[in-house]
Amino acid sequence: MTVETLSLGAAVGRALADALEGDPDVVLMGEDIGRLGGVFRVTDGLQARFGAERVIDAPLAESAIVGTAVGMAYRGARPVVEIQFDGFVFPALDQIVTQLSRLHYRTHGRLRMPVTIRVPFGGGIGSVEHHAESPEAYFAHTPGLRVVTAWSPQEAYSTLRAAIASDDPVVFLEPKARYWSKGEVDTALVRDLDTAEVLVRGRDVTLAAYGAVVQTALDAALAARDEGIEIEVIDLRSISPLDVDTVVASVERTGRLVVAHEAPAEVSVSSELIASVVERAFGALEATPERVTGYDTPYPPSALESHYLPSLDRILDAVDRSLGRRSSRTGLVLEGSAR
Amino acid sequence: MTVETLSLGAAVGRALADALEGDPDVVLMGEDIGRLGGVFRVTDGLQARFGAERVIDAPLAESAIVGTAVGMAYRGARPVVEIQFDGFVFPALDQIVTQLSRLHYRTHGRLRMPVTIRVPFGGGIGSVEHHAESPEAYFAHTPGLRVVTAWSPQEAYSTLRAAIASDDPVVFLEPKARYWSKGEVDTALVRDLDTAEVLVRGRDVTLAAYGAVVQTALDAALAARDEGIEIEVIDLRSISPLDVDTVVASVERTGRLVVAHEAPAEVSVSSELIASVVERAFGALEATPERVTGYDTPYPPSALESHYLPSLDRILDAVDRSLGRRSSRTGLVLEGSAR
Amino acid sequence: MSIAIPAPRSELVEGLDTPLGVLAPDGSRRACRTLDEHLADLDETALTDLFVDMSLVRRVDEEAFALTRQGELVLWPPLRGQEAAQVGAAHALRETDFVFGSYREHALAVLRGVDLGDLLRVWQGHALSGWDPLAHRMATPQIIIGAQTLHATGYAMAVRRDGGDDIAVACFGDGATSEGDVSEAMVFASSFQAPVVFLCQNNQYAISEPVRVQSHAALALRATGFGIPAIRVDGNDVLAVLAAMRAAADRARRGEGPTFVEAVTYRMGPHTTTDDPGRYRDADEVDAWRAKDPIDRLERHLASVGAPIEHIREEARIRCDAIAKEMRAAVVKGEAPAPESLFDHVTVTPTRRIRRQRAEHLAFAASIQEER
Amino acid sequence: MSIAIPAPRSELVEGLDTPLGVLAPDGSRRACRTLDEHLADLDETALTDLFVDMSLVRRVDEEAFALTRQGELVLWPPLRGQEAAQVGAAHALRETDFVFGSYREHALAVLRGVDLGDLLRVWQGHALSGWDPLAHRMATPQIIIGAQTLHATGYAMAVRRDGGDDIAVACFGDGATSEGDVSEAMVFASSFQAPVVFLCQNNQYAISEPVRVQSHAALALRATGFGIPAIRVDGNDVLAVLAAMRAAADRARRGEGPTFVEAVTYRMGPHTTTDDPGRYRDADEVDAWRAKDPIDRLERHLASVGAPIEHIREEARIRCDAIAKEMRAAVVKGEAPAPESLFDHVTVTPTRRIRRQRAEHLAFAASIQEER
Ligand SMILES: Cc1ncc(C[n+]2csc(CCOP(=O)(O)OP(=O)(O)O)c2C)c(N)n1
Ligand SMILES: Cc1ncc(C[n+]2csc(CCOP(=O)(O)OP(=O)(O)O)c2C)c(N)n1
Ligand SMILES: [Mg+2]
Ligand SMILES: [Mg+2]
Repeated sequence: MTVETLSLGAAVGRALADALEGDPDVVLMGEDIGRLGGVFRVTDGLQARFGAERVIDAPLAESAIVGTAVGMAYRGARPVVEIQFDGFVFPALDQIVTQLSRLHYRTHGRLRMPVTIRVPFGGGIGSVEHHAESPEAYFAHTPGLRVVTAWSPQEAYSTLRAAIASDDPVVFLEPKARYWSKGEVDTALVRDLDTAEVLVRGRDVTLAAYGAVVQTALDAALAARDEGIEIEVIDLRSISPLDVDTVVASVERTGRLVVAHEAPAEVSVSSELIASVVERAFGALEATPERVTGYDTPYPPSALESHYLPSLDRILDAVDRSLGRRSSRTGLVLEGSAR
Repeated sequence: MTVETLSLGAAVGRALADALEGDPDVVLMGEDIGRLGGVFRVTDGLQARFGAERVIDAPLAESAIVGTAVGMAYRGARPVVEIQFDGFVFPALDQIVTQLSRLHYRTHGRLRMPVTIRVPFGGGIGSVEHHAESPEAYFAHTPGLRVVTAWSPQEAYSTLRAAIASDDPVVFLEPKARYWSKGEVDTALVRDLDTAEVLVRGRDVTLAAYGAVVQTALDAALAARDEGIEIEVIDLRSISPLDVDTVVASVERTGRLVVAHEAPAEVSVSSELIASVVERAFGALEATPERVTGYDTPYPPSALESHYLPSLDRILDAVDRSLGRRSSRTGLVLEGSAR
Repeated sequence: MSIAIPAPRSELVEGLDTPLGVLAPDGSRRACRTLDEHLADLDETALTDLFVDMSLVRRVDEEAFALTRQGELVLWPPLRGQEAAQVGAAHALRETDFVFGSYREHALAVLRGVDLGDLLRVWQGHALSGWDPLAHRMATPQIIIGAQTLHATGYAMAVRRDGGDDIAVACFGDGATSEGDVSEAMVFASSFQAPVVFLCQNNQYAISEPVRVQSHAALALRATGFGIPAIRVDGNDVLAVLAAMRAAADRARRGEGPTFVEAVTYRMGPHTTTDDPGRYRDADEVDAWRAKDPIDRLERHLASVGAPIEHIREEARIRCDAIAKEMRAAVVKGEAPAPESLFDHVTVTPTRRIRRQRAEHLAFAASIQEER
Repeated sequence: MSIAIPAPRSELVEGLDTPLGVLAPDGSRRACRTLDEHLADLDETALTDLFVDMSLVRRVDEEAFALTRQGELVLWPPLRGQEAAQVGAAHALRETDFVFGSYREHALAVLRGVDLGDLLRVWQGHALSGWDPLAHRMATPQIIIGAQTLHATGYAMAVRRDGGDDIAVACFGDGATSEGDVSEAMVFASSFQAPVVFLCQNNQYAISEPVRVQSHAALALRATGFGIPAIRVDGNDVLAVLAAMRAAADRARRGEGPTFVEAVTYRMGPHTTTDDPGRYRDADEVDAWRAKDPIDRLERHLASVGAPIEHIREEARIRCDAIAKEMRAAVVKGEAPAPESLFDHVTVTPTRRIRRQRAEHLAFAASIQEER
């Protein structure tokens, strides 16, 4: 067992290094991941250590990055590819949706596609267009893909190791706003790819989030505690499949649900989670479930991102609404359920 | 006013012809739309009538079909492009998501993108892989796009005319299983792009659907009537934005909601509709909302598509569950709400 | 006043003006410096094998076509006219090489030992793919145009990493050359000097679109812009295709990187059984190509070199009849899959969500069954 | 035993071995049959204009770089080293031509009259685009690599339909040539003989990746495979770029279709202000290119032909200082957008959904404001 303090970015790098070390079939590929070490320096030093045959600087073509990874998997490789930023994943969507995600199904189980696609995602870093998006809904709607996230260095390390070890294709979304935040990492800690985790227990409201928003959710729980409100914080971790059981169990205790993420709300992970919880625990809900998400607009210029992103205040406001307390959005004091 | 009996496919062709006739800026582009008249013969005769400069056989490249349409729109054209089948839209996703859908927003309103993307969609025609899919969720999650469907020749004609006339980019999904079904078309009937329509009034359950499933929903209403159950059938028509008001008004009358579509359920239009209705009319719901959708698998071989698609029986079963009647899925007679 | 920007020169690609070939339509053999050295070992037996194989795959195609008309298959993309291109390619490969084809590569599948029932399962609508791609070292049909070229390239990149001398072959059509994926495949293949052969069967049409919609220049020229050598051969001349593919495979095995082979041929039939080629091409054109039939010309050649042509024809006929019978039997035997299989293999370990949907659906299906 | 598959020949593209040029790094003028006829009208005034414009855009770049360091801009992709490529191109175009650039085409923007505040707004994080693309006939910065090449091609297709003699120009980098979109743009441009010029500024790097990662062959060769003539010029020689772009534009206006111009240049600075080029390239390499500076060489040339260089330099300095001042003023004046603008222009007519989100957010923001 090794426990170390690492930034989230370094934890990702460490997971990649350990995977390369542990399995000769693991191959990394992406734009600028070699000498530069990636634009976030996550792969720093890996090409020097493992060679240019295993840490491959790819030409600038995302469809080819995923498509050739599929071909490598046909020959037994376990490729881990990097898409430089969330907004650049769309040229690869065809290979992800029509090939990678369904070759196992298409071949009736004869082929496996142990390909991991790493995508730094999310906003809040003051960047320009296409550098702050949250494309997870596109992947979560796609059968055959697993979609996972991490919010802490520990989760980043353990979940990425699980993703690389998985025989299914996995989209691993890295919350870039948290690349520089540090935490302890126990490299022996093993994660699976389909369970959510209750990070904070609380009896009043269930607050489910993932990625960078988990930290905001934890902050919200802390802030609410001062007002005597107990928020139960769930890190969803796996976006697809969603661990509805864990959320339902929580809602059965709290009767209230708030879901937060950065992506737009329309046809999103929060739509699905609310629909799923309603289907499974309609009777347990005592108030209207609430969403705190990016708005249904393109990601705005960075000067406005604090308005766009689910902030601490917006989350607390939703918690208040859910509890029938004063809502700054409606200006009303609501009694009981927010019907 | 002209009223004619046309198949849905012919109604699409008629809308295209009338649009070409009425506006010199309208240009059609797609694979095989010229001499062949499209693989469904929807554009039959249009190239002969309007010339190869306005009805363009495009090289086999979907990203370019959408991307050059964007460029044409910069110069004032109003392109209507065809993607041959639902499953072939993914190579164009980058141009749709990162360019077409957001150039109006990116340029702070200075550019308009009056581009219509026609996509024959849905299954039930006994075809091979990639020819029977329902990709609407990918578009509906994308801000800046309008996504509309049609279930009858009249709706196909009027909605496509509205799509082409719109200054926003529109994805127009044509239910290919219904291309050959006939109905009266009044070419003077004008549609907008954001309202649902109550096709059948009923006081017991609200059943919302779109595309080819609308016909199944109508059949279900008829079948249920024999058992004394009144289903209110709503054709959603617009997938994005969803006309939640109309559905909420209906649910406020019926207290019950069933949503049906062919696409997989996970992070789908039904997820969004249920979440939206719950947010707006939590108190009005007397039973768990139900979904009848394609399963969360890739589209299966055609021998199994009758199992995959939302059939009359599956819809009636969901209606029964919603009403607390015997459900073949659970085997139980449920009382009151299905909690 | 203008500068003379030079047009592409024909010296760039062998066969750019006239595709290289060694067998004339009348069966006469002509010399070709480039191709001949790859054909030196071909004796009468080898020629006979090529003839029989081409006859066999034509019969497979005819029979499948007939089965579609009889409603046994839901669809069939016929290969008629392209037998030389595919059989020539198949004979140039080792069993350990990996083929990534489109949906029309039936001949390659048959010659790589795919069971006929497995071949037809997809076109019966019973399965999304019929055979084990790893066992036959051939990917199952790819419907997304051009997507497989990236898989072939990635496979070849992995071969290089292994240090093996296997190669990958990407088969695609003239229409496919327009897709971004095919260009990107050439970028990666060239950049990593991957042992992949790009075999473009230019059958003159992408459904209704003649090849000039995709390109004014010869398709083989496309590759050279990516730094990939190209060769253009008469795709109805099985020996020319065999030689070009051998040459390309040799280059790849020697670590010299990718090669592009354009086989100039013609799709004699419709695009698929639902197509109506009468809408977009003339009978004259089809007739002109019929005169260049790949099988007839090898038959004439065999006769001209004194091979026992009657005997060979008879042997081919017997095997063809047998294979046709086998196909009919396979189709009759082919069973629709069980409903529960719909939920299999979405992921390696089923998710709870899929397990729940499966259980609910089976309960529902059983109850419906009961009612009836 | 192998066949000699011929390698691409250098005759295909003028300048394939050595990029064409007329100005040596020491400022001396040499003859070039291909380029000279497009430079016949250039008098001292014209040369002076080019010098001043290059000086100006360099100063714009330097000032923006400084403003980024001061925290006034969130990011800046510097163009230093590429002044000749962009200024040469700008001078070859008519006002009515339409330019589709990437994120580094600041010089083209400035020379097409874009207001400096509008230029910088994006890099302040205040807007997604700063100017009116229709007014300036220049698309705003494109960040998705290569996407704009399809827009340029589509625009040019629409020009053909109109019967106009405008042209479209697609600017992109060496890295972009690998993206499927760029290849597809060449397919469409060639197929429809669209009046578009592909201007590839090969600045040797795509972030950290040297151009050999994208291609072993010269990038200009790429185009010829699509049936598009190409010309390769010294991108640090403003006269060479001007001549090549004029030639290409003339071809397009005459209805002769697309041309590919590769301007061989060098990105002297980092990829953007957040990049650290020390990690992937040597100082020697940078020094070697510094000796080929595009502005120095035109200055030397002007001096050598007896132009009043002191005076010209002084004039340039005054205008540079003025523009720098203007930039600082613009940045200070630049205001962050109002929160409600977040909800504007998602669609032409706002949907109910957006109207509701806007109202709710504004109510929320106001209440938060109150609390504080
Ligand atoms: C991405 C994609 N776009 C469109 C289609 C529809 N389609 C199927 S086959 C075909 C023509 C392919 O032509 P070509 O590459 O020449 O191959 P051929 O059919 O002639 O063998 C088209 C357009 C598809 N299958 N995939
Ligand atoms: C589709 C896409 N993939 C990746 C990126 C990230 N990225 C931004 S610039 C760049 C390099 C571009 O190189 P080149 O085309 O040579 O242009 P240059 O920056 O040198 O002007 C990369 C990889 C992007 N913006 N878009
Ligand atoms: Mg073809
Ligand atoms: Mg570059």
